[in-house]
Amino acid sequence: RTEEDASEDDGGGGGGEGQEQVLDEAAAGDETCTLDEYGGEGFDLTDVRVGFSQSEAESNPFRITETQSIVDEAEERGVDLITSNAQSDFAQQINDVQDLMSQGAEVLIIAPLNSDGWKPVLDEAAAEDIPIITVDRAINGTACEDFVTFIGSDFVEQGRRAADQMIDALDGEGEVAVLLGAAGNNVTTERTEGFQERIEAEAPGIEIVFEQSGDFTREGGQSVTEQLVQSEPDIDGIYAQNDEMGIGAVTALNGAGKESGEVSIVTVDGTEEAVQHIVDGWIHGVVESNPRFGPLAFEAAESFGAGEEVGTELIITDRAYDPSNAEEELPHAY
Amino acid sequence: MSTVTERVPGPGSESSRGVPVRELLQRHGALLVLAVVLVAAGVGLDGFLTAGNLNHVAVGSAFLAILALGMTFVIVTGGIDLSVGTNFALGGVLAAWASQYGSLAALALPLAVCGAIGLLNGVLIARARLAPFITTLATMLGAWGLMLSVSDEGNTTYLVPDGAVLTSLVHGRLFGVIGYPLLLVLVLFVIGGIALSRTGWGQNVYAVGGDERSAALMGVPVARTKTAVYTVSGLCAGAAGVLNAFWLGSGVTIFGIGIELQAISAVVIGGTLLSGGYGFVSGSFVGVMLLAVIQNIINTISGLTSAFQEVVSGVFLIVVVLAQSRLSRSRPRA
Amino acid sequence: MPTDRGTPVLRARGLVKRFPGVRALAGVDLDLHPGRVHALVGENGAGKSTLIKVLTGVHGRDGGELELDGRPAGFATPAEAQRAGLATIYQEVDLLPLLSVARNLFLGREPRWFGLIDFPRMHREAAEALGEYGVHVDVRRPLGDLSMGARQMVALARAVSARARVVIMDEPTSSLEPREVHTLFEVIGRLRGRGIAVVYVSHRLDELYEVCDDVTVLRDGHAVHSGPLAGLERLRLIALMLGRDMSEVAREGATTFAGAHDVAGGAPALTAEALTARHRLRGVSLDIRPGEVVGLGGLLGSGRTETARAVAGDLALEEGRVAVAGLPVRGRGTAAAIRAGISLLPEDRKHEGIVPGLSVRENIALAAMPRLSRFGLVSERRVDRVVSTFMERLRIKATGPSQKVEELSGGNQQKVLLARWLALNPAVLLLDEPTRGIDVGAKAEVQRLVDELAEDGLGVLLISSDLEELVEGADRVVVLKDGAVVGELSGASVTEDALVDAIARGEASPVVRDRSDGGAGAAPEEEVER
Amino acid sequence: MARVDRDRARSWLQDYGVYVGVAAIVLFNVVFTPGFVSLENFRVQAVQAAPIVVVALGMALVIATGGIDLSVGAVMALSAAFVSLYLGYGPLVSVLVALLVGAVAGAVNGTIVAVAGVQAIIVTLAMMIAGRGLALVLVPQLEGIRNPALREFGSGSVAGVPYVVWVAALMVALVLFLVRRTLFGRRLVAVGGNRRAAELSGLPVRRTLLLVYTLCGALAAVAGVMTTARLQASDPNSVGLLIELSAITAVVVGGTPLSGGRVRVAGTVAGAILMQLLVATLIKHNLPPSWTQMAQTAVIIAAVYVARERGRS
Ligand SMILES: Nc1ncnc2c1ncn2[C@@H]1O[C@H](COP(=O)(O)OP(=O)(O)OP(=O)(O)O)[C@@H](O)[C@H]1O
Ligand SMILES: Nc1ncnc2c1ncn2[C@@H]1O[C@H](COP(=O)(O)OP(=O)(O)OP(=O)(O)O)[C@@H](O)[C@H]1O
Ligand SMILES: [Mg+2]
Ligand SMILES: [Mg+2]
Repeated sequence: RTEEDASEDDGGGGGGEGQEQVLDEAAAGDETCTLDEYGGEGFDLTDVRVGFSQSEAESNPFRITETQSIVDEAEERGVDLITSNAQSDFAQQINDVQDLMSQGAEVLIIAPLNSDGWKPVLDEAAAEDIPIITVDRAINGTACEDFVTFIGSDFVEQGRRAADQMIDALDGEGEVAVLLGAAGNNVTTERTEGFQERIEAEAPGIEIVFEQSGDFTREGGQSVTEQLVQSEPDIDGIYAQNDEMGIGAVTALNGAGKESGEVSIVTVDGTEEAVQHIVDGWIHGVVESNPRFGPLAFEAAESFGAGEEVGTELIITDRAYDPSNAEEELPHAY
Repeated sequence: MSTVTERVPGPGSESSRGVPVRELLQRHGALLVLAVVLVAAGVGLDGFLTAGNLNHVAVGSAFLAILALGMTFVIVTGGIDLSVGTNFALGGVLAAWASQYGSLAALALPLAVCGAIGLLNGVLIARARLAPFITTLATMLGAWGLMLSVSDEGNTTYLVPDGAVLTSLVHGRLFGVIGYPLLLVLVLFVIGGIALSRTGWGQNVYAVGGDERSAALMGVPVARTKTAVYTVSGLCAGAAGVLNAFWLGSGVTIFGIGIELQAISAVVIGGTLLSGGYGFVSGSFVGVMLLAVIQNIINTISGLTSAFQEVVSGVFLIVVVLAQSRLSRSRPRA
Repeated sequence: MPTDRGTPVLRARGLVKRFPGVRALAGVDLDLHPGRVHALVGENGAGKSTLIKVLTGVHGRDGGELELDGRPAGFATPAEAQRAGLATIYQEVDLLPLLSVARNLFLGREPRWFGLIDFPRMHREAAEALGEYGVHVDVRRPLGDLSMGARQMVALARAVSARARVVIMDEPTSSLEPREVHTLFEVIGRLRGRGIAVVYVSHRLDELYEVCDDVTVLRDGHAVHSGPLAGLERLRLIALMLGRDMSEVAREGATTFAGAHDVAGGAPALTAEALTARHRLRGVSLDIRPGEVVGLGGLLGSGRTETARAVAGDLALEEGRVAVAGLPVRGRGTAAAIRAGISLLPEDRKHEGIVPGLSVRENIALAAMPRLSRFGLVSERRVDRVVSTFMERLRIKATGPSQKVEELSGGNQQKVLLARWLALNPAVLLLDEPTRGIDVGAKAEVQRLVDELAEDGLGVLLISSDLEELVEGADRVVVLKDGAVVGELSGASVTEDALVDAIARGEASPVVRDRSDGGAGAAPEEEVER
Repeated sequence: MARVDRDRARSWLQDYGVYVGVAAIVLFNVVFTPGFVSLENFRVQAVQAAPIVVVALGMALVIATGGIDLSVGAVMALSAAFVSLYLGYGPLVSVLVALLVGAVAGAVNGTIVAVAGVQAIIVTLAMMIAGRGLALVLVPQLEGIRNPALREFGSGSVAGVPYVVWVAALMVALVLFLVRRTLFGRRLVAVGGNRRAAELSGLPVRRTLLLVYTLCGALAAVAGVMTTARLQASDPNSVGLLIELSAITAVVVGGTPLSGGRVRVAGTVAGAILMQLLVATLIKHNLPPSWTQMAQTAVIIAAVYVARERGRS
């Protein structure tokens, strides 16, 4: 499969040319899982029903692209797919997955809203030997016992890479604000952890002076940044934990009369709009978090069903956009 | 001696025979709706009316049911408790944290803390005479803040150690069919039902909701009764939190947002008047089941986008409430 | 002044109670003796209810002593007072309309069975207890289904059936019919016989002389007189209450109604024909001519209130026509009736009348507001004019138009409501218990007003449980029973005796028999006459 | 005497407590928050408070009738969706359509509340769920608004005051006018104060309720347009999320009792400003979210305690 036939994401996003996920061989663990170890019988993907549980409403580019990628891939492979969406309600997601099982799903692909709290689902799936593949966020549990594999990005690593970009932008000196995601969310925690760790280790000259939640929304990012520029007018950099908040920050800075590039913004996700802002000079860098899990997920399921070995941790390589490549990579953003 | 004969109006001279049909309909309007929905879904959807599916619908709504139980008492006094959702989340986190010291601690701590928050609600409402809606809205934020501060701003998820006594209980099934949480809910509802309808305390609860001033003049300890119902509601939230922590195996920090509104809906659907003085515990149970079944049905009808599902559940809610209130049209008004 | 009659059961000395801006009690003494009925009288706002509330722990007191059986006492809550043997029917108690009659009756002392309430027994005992008061109802029904009068009997039964040593009744008769009042007096007689001290508050002076032994007169929070009632002249009592000279009071009669009115001929101001509503009204017809006051008589629940509500468009009718000055009322609902010129003063002042949070001004202007505004904009000037006119004309006592109506005394609240309706300049005025719970002074003013209105050519429908008021005030009395007209008295035949007779003997008219369905037709037989 | 003074002080606080609160928090910021006293900062606070003020106005009217409206946030989302759907017809048309849609959503609430007699909290809860769902069906994800006029409305100002603040002020004036001068204003408090009495006095109770909810919906739509213009994007997923809680808080903190029968417009505005400044203060001092939540709890309870109804024995 080449880039050309990768899924077209016409479901929304920026209409950019989809860029398929690529595994990061180095980051992936060595452990593998097979049907024999996990339990259950082999299957041919086209004969079984696959259930996909999405965690959040498909109303941001990441989720839209993610769901679309799964749906497209299922269609391409002729797989019977049933889906559900928990609308950011964790209790709902637990129910959803159980519903999927009672509707006869024999393979589960889960985009978990939260890493912990999956015990009831894991127990039930284990009892019926239903293989679980989690995408984008991990489920905490024992690989090859509770689930088959996790495919996704390493959020801590994303935080580190964002820090690298920030260090680069500020030349290791300055005051930085962090726009946190929603409180209590693993992604928030891990993207913060990686960022702080790398800044402390590599750039003692950079000080994190401000950390407030923008709830992963553009409005949140904008409102918090508006307050920020009043109380910390000399802020040098803003690390936004997703693109939406970053774009909100841009609007706020713009409204406060700042020039593009005056404050260095680094964000995570890689949506088209954010990458465009790099081109325009408002955002310094974007660490990608690629949502196109369809091909890898189904590939893993297929191999697993056929009795082959599947790595229990499939970490994808996330690209990074910065002023040097933004213009040319823009079509690959989602 | 002279005579006053009140001809009590009602269909025909029904007043002379036991409880009139009207009363039955009033009390069981929601049950009728539930029956209709169940039959329709059973006919229309395969795999719906199976023991497995129904059990998981019931077990999955156990937390909601416990919250709705506490909420019923509160609403019968004419109050409302918006804090149960975050209180419940707090209870879950505390239970998970305390579980490292054993199941007893995991049970006691959340009950104590959540009960105390309920007590605080009660004192503010009953003694300081603040409006329940705004008071519990404030403590809703407070409980959320407390939860964030005990979980390091939501960054730490406490795990329940393997092999905790309560875990096996929570996940067990009676005769391999009926989950213990469901049994617990049934037991709590029976106790709650008896407390509300058969004890002097329950009469006080009704009296306070009927007319606070009159109740006070009739010798009902109004403040004590009100304090008690909010405390009970807090305890219910704590208990649901414990159940939740052991059910999910961890203290999930993103749980319970908006669940208070579901609990209120369930209670109202169950025929309890928001204005107070009238209502039944059994109705609330039916209300919870109705909400759960509807969600299950919406999930089962796949092909709906997540946004459409919301539209459908909103419309469903209003239809159910309308149907319910139509069935119990002639119920007394305050 | 108190005479020595041994130790009182309850003795109060120098009770003081302040409310923001008012001193409701300014050092009141009260002695209650076993087996004696003590009347508590005074104008609206004199402090009667406050005194009772301070005695029974509803309000804390700001000064004074309380002794029970000679020992210092004090109750922090009504429940404590109840446990100590003080049973009270409070003035504004509605009991709990959503709860069943039986639960209301037994709240707080339900019969138990292994700790749980024994409902069958409770229902049985409730039915028996109420039966003693001549109230025969399904005790499982919500209390709210009963008429005001029946509710008051339930409240009475509730208070008396507690093991009480002192029974306090704050205006127990304001919703009762003469016959029920009679029942009540029998009960009071029994209480007295059992050595129970009774406190009795009423604005109906006749009643006081019939049952009371002692009297305390309150005026502006002071006990201005206390002593045996016998030998205290009625006029003097009124003078004490009002704080005026006897001679001044003497000039005014018992009621202030002038005799008959000049009834204009021609088209009736109001014609109501065959008003029928399931289980409530069975073909009621009546007409009122301009300048005429028509009384509506009948027992509790006979359908008087329902008739008035039906005429005022507040009761959905299956059948029936209402016309004002010959023109049928077009449309349904209260707004249509008001447009046609019908005004209804509802009987339940608190729940159906005043809007408590609003000012006197807003309350008066409420119904007339559309007439006082243009293009949806309220003309403050016109509102002010109307409000000040009526506040003056009805002599409404308030600190000003902007005072909250809930802060006024009952009588003044009633006048505010009257003003609301008069501001509409109606052709027909329906008054449902216009003088309930208001004092002699205010009552006289309201009665005088009714006369004035009739003289101005209004048609007035007067509903009153006070027979005297009905007899003196009305030119003609229509008697209802079970939602149907059973008789009519007019001219010289309007006397109390004739009225009592008509009410008691009233039989369902043939018209009604034809119209009634099985259920309603069977109803009269359910009645238990004793 | 001391007692009378205390009563007077209490009743003064009851009426003006919210203004005292605003003054206190402003004073705190002037002293302790760097960069607080600047035109630019006041502009930011005003712009952020504007949508809450507008929503709270509608909420105050609904609460005065004894109801509540949980759907305001969803209605904001709906109006945001329609702005972007109809932007092709020009900014004016799209804004008008958005306002109309808000009014219609409110009217649906009002009809069910007034005619079917279902409790407002449940009706508007259903609308809250369905309304946002519908908004997302129509506009599945955030859409940038590339319209100079709307952009100018969102971020520009005239006479040094941002447009959105002008609009909010206009809405305040409008609602003040409605409440103080019109028949409708009298009716709505009467309906909230004693519905039965209002009915018997021939007031068009249902029509009044219908109108109140419609107005509340329309005002929420105004706030939705404001937010959309400020954000330069239509974001049905997050616009107005949880604003119902802020609005209710603002109304109650401003002295309008939840039991209905009274409405305080100026107090509501002050309440909204108080809550806005509180959150801004906590953010500016970089306090963690748990603090924000708990501080709000304390302030709300304190404010409600001061403003509570007296004289209920
Ligand atoms: N809860 C209260 N708060 C403030 N003032 C009150 C309160 N209750 C009574 N008052 C005032 O106290 C005074 C005495 O009122 P009270 O109710 O005792 O009169 P009353 O003699 O019972 O009159 P009525 O015959 O109308 O029942 C009045 O001026 C009244 O306005
Ligand atoms: N809300 C109601 N629902 C059902 N029945 C009612 C209702 N209100 C009154 N009734 C019944 O209608 C009948 C007529 O009552 P109505 O109140 O007109 O009597 P009334 O003659 O005015 O008596 P009162 O003096 O007690 O007010 C009674 O049998 C009463 O029980
Ligand atoms: Mg009184
Ligand atoms: Mg009556």
